[in-house]
Amino acid sequence: MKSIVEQNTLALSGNEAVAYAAKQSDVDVVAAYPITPQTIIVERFSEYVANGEVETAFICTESEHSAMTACLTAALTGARTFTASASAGLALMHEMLFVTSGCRAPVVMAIANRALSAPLNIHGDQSDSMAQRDSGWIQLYVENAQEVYDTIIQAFRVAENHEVLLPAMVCLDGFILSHSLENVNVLPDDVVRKFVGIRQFPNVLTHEGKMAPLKLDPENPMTMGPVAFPNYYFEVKRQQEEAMKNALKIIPQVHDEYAKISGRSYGDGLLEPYSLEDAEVAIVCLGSTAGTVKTVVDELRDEGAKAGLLRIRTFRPLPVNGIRKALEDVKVVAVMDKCMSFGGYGGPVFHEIRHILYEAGKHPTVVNYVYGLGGRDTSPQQIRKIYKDMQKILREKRVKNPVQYLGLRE
Amino acid sequence: MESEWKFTAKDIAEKPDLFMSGHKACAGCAPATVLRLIMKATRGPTIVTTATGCMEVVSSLYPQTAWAVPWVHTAFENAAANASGIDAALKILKKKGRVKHEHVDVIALAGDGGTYDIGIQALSGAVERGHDFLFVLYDNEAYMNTGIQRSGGTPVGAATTTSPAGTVLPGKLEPKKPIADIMVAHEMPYVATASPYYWRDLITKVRKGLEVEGPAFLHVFAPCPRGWRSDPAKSIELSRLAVETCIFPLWEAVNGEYQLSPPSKVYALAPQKKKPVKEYLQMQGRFRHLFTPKFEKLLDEIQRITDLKWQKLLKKCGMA
Amino acid sequence: MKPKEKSWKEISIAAVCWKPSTETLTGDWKTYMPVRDLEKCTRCLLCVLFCPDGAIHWKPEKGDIEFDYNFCKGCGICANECPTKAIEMKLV
Amino acid sequence: MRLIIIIWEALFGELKAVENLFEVRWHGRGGQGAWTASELLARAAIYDGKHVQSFPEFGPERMGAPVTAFTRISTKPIRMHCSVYEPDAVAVLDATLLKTVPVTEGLNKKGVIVINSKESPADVRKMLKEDTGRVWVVPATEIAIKFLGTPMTSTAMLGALARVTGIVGLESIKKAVEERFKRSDIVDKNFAVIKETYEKVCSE
Repeated sequence: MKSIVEQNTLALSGNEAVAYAAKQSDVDVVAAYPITPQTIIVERFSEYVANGEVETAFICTESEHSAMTACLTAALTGARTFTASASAGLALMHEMLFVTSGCRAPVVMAIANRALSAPLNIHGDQSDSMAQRDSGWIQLYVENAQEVYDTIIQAFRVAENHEVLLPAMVCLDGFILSHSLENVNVLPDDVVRKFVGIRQFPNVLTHEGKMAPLKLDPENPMTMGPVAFPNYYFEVKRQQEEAMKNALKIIPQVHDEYAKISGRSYGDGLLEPYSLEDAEVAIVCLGSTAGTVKTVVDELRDEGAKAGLLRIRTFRPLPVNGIRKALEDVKVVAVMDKCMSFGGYGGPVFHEIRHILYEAGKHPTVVNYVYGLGGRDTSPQQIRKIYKDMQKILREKRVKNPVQYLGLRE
Repeated sequence: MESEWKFTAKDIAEKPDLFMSGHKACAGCAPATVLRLIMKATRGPTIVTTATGCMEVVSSLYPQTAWAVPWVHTAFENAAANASGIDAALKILKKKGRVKHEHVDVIALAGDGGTYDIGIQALSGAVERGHDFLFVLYDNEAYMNTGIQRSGGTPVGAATTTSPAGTVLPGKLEPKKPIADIMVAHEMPYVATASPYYWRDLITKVRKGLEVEGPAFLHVFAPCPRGWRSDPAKSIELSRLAVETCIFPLWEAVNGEYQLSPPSKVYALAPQKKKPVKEYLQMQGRFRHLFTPKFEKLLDEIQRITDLKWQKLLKKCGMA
Repeated sequence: MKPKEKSWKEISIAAVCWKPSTETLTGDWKTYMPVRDLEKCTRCLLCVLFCPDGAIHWKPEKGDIEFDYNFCKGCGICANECPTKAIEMKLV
Repeated sequence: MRLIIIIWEALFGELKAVENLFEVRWHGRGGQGAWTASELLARAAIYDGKHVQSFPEFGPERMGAPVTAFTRISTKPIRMHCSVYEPDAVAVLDATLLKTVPVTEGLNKKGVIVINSKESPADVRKMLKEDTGRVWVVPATEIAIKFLGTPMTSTAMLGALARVTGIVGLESIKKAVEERFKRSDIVDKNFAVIKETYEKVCSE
């Protein structure tokens, strides 16, 4: 797919790519708090502010709890808001994450995935964002610095779409992507500015009996964030779930519109199949490890093995039909989880994949590998081992141990 | 309750290091010296809790620890909350005869980020609840552990990585939050400020804080060569110059009554001895942009603010 | 040559640290080291108090101090604060 | 299982991705510029139209503590997101690391190792724990102090490595240095260092 605009190539780390995209997206308010490994995002953005390159109110709050609070209230006041966090910081926001999605505030947040304490660990795994998968936030996981740049820009359009109006998390693996310099082709400022546009507000019926734009505005007073008794709370939540369903439609639309301009696409925006058409054995995973898997899949294909990959780009809302269709003819699937679900049976992505395939007529044998916790590196040899295990299951038609730990000293 | 223990250099040097060698702090780290001196001022069984930050990370890099006393870290914003839990547990267990020590001192340690900003909520709560603990703020004036981002303790005009000196903005615009005065406003029994160069004054104040029944707050100035872009050998000298320029005056407030400490009383009695702030600022790269034509006027502004605050302090100490 | 790291079954519960920091000889971080001129030194012990790494020990039985180069990081605070300029920082 | 892998690699050469990929590992101490060198090499390779990756080994680095950084350069897009296990070249910014850090670990047999040292290549080879790859030495600290007045050896080692590996040209390095350091006086001094180590680096 050819790009229709002039783009130049920059050498940017994942963090810098996020900050660059945010700079071009005409953000009104950034309220953030430093936490490794996202700090370069807020540092770079503060330089844009100090050098007058953006028109953004930059609030260095005294905690993430207050960072999310400030972003929420700024969004409800009509501002386009952006922030970034990770691990313990995201956990500290937990209470406010539910409030933000509950208030339908389209805050966009970059998460540099990092392990949760204890013990303290500053390296990358997905335990932090997985722990927030039910918070009502859209969750997009990227494979490299180029994709995080493209996805931050798309996230504003998805979050602010009137049929969605939900906050969105764009997750990039801590250090592996956030601190790793890669080639990033960037669009011109005016093209991005035009793409994200100015925030529009749907009309809502206010207590004054009139329809008015959904925002805190003395012109049209309205009450936001009220207490809801049992007679109405359930309805509000079901309405919020409808927005998530709409996002399944809106994310591909925004993705395709962006692809026409940039020349870059990532599957249909929800899922990216790779060498999956006739694959007998396939890995399902999210984030940067998918790049290493693609490298190994190419080698296995050269050696005649029918190996493939399904990369999940949108984890919330979960593209159920897309996943069923993509894995229909695969014989054995290994789901990779960079997160432990303590006391559960395998990791969170494993739970989702297995149960949505439960009633699908034809479906593969599904096993699980928990891997990479606390930033432990995952090498091509370890990926090869997973495919070797799957081929053994295919031959022997039995699974000795469906949930395994990859790269752990047993 | 003036303690009879006179603190000679030999007494202090002879006491074992409860904050041990082998910690991973940078060369020339004044917070590390501050922690060593504080741990030399302990008077008996002591439990220490630390907020996330440099001194926590460098001293507890699993599986190693630099703490010779019982020590715990749980998160960033709750050092004072940790201390509250420990203090309450000690009291109830003692009541039930399950803790043999007659008394256990509890010390909570946090950096400026963990005290001025994210930790003030827990600190204010713990003080208001009257827990018996000493809260020590080691103040290196920015979030050094995560890479020198600005905090509420960062002084005016200082460049950090989130309040950089740009072509438009000259580093941090807002003044340093008067955290010690805020704690005095809590009407707590003991609040003091200290600096590692004046080691005897520092150790005396730690001892007074421990002997107080109830909460005590000690604000210790702790230069950081990495974050201040200063020569590692000059960290202690900077902590002296900060007092000599009255940028960081030493005082204590017993039950709200302010009193200048000897090292600062010199400049109240003989104002001509006060050194210009320029002498202190020029040694630090974080203020380098203030010595360029574009931002030079901010130097005089810093001198003006420093003199103004010094006069206000003298009034509070009844010496104006 | 690195000691075999414990597997998850052998480590203590709740990540309680099981080694003192003194096992790491931070001394090899330094490019400069303090050298003392015995005549000038008055044993005032300021260097002992100010050293961030506790790398200068007071030996009462010998009535003198001792530099511990296993832990000294070569920051130069002792040399800078010494009242009689008895300590000089030299390249390692 | 181990045996199978050894035989496999003996027959087909170690598991190196098929596209022409060149991997470098940099060793230094916190504050010496190991990551800066890794980044400059990557930025230069982009000017040569290559695909790159540059990343440090992430940890709470403190001034003086040992650190490592990595650069990948390839003719094809690099999709791997994992550490470098078998570098083609290793650069050591501080020879005191040879005592404690296994700098030649994983260095492939045809690889090269460039060490900042005044000693001869033969004497330096004695200090290496494993004797693999071809040893090059360059007095980077002296050269850095001569031109920059500080023992910052990132650009010095970049010049030596560029010469030894031929992986990137001096012209592209100059553009990368300009992009990174911006101020012309700093750029000129650093490029003088690069040209000096480019000549002075020598092997057995």
